[in-house]
Amino acid sequence: MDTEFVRVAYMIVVLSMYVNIGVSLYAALAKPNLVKKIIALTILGDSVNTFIILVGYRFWRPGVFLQPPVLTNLRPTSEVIRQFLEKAVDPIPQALVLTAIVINLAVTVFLATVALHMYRHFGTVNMDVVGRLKRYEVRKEMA
Amino acid sequence: MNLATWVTDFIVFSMPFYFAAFALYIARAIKGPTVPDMVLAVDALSYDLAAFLVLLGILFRAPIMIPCAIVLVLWVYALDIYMAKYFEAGEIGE
Amino acid sequence: MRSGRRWLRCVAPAIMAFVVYIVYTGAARLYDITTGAIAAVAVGALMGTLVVADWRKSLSIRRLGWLALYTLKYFFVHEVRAHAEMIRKCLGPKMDISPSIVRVPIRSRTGFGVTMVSIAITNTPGTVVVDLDEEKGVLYVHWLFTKTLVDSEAYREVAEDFDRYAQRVFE
Amino acid sequence: MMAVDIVMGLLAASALISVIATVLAVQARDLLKAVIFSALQSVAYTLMYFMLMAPDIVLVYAAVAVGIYPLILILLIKKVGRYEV
Amino acid sequence: MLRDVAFAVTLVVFIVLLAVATGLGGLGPLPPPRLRPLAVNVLNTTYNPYYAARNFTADAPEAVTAVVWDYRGLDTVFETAVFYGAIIGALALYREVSKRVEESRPRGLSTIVKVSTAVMVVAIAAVGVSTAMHGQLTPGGGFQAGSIIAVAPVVLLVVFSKSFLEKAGVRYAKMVALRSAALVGIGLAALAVAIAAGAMGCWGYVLQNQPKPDAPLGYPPRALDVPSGGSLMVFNVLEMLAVAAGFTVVFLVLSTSEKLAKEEVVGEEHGY
Amino acid sequence: MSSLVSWILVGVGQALVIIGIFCDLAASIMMLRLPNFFARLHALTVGSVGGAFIPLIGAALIAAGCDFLGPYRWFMAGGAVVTAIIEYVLAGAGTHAIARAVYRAKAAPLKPIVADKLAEDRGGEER
Repeated sequence: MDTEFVRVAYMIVVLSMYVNIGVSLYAALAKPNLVKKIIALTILGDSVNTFIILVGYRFWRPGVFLQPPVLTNLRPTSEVIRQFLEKAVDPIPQALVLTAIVINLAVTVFLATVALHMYRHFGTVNMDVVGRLKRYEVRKEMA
Repeated sequence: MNLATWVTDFIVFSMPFYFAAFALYIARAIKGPTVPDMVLAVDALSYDLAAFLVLLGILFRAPIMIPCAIVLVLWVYALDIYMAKYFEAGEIGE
Repeated sequence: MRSGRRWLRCVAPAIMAFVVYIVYTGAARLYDITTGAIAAVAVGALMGTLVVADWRKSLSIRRLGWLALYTLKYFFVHEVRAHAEMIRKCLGPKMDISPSIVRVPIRSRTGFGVTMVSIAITNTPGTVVVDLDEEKGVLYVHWLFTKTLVDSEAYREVAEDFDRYAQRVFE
Repeated sequence: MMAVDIVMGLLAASALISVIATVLAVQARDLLKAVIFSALQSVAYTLMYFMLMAPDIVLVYAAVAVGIYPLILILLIKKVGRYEV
Repeated sequence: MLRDVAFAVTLVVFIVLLAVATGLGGLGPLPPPRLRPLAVNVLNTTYNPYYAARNFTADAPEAVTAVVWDYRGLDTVFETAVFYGAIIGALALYREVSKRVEESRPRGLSTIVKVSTAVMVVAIAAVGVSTAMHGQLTPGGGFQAGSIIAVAPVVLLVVFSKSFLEKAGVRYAKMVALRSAALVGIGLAALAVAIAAGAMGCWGYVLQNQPKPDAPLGYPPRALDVPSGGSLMVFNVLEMLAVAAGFTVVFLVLSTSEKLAKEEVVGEEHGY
Repeated sequence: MSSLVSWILVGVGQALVIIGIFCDLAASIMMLRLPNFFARLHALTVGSVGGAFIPLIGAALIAAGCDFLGPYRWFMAGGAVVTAIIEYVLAGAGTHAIARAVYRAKAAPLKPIVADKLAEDRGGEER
């Protein structure tokens, strides 16, 4: 069992999750287009969710195949349940993420409708232009 | 010879070929001069990934993970349809 | 009368939903069969009118037999031949492809028949249905290895077998 | 035992693919391309969830991220215009 | 230009800081060598016929569904309510548009796509219902089944058209009613045991699944010949309806044609 | 006896999976090699029928033959078969849908082409 390889691969996965989080945060903050912001936000949410599941993963032991946390024996003896505990991964992060994904979707739907309304009012979804338009409006009202 | 080790070895040896195919598909998905090309590459990638997921389920001794493949196939079809509708119609709900 | 016909139209989709349910579940315990029956009735009632236009055709055993025969022949003959041709020609040192869009007039007219022929043509490597004209019954097929540009010969090359079986199954 | 190396290698590979897809999606001027790159990233994440033994998450995530986000985004793009200026 | 450089530097610093924190063990050893105690408890009791664990069991072999709807069921009920709220919030922006029915002639995609989609929708629905009904035995459950079943109306919406769906009876008001009914059903299923216990004069909990030592009532542990997970089955079916109806109504509203929406929005602005 | 049946099932399944891998590699190479979008459609066909449908059936046979997977192997086999059938129909329909849409929207170049009867019938301009 090559533990060094496992550590390196695991570190690569964690690092790429960080890179994804960072890059999508950058896009959500810096890109002016609302649609691009929404895309970046979905990627951000997914990366965080992946990271949570990754924390719930467990180390492989030699000769044991990890299993999803589902008991496949419908008449379990105590021996079966003990083996299940040896093999199964942590179900709690998965349950948390399950609802988090649906919440993310709801938020995205809401943002999409808001962006659409913004487009209908301003004729654009570029936030730089929208800011300029609003400044112009405010200046006109002040004068 | 044991059936379990035979099947495991077979799947393990088939993996590099799948990886090579996936890498080429991803190359086309990234390179694709037009958007439809990229859609085609993602499609082909996902259909093959569905087959690969079933083999991985056998490798992991986890037969209950099969619904993943079916869901992937269904939704990638949906991606196809959206793109077709985008190119063909004036509105998505038309 | 009308309601009776509507009810019969839902039978075939319900049977299909039940079969898919049981095959997908992979077990035939009492629980699976009961819930499967309930689900099949619900799905059939909701989708029946969408799928089936004529209940008599949908419940005919003879047509199903033709469909099974057709499936076997299709996979063992047409698919193998088309794959071999495609791989031989496109992976060779020089790709001798000669793409064109040809007219393929077909005899099937029902929606299911046209669909079956088109999907069979599309899923055979080398030919993809690009468009169709329903009134004239013409498929426009993108053909990678054009052998002919004449309509009737293209029909013989590309679609004849599928069309004959589709007529037997759906018309 | 080869399985652990395979799993970890696949995880790392799909994570790297998702990084590439994310970066491309963020920098693409054509929003439609950005949507497809985000779909590619979703497929990579789907493979990761499969490797992390989370079939329930795969079921939800594939539906949401490959099927519903692209529809929302394509609806938006169809209405607001394809190119990010 | 300066802004981009500043963002790039911040990005790199952010990633390096997180990586250093992780490398120094901020998350503990990764991957964790053994399960956490809470997970051990959950996995040990999720389907356990032995007496010592019976007080905590959910009687469902599927640990994730058991966690979602039993061990932290209250959280999930509120989460469903949040999803409902987000959809209502999105619909509120369209309150006028959503009442009108599209008059335009439906075009859709080609006949081939229509017929094959119509056939496959039956299979999709069967698969989705199977996922919900076996949510306590195999991977699946309310959210998963709902999102699989939502393929059907979404694909129909795209392949046929919005007006086709509306003619077929998938209307805005109906879907919102179904969604609300499913949410109410989830609430009632959560309260059912407590209400029944109150009526019978014994102790009972909200969101109680299996009988507890001090609360003798509960949902039946078996359905026919398989473990039912008690309330999990009810929750799964209701959540499937809720999620599918929610997705459908969102897409019905989002795909309103621009012409119709413009009329309403501009009309609002000018006060007529 | 049953072990012989298992071996036969696994053997047939493995043969199908090997065909699938071969088609898969061929499809991915073709996807890179062929010159334009309409030619690549055919590569997608090879990938979706030869590269996904056939190995899915093969995987179903392997799963049915593997006793060590326990009683849930029938769940896996049935699921793989359903996936294969759905994949077959949906891949064909999706390929056709996107081909038609791209042809109509002129979103990808059609050349090189020998003859275009569709443009002739539509009376459209030469592309």
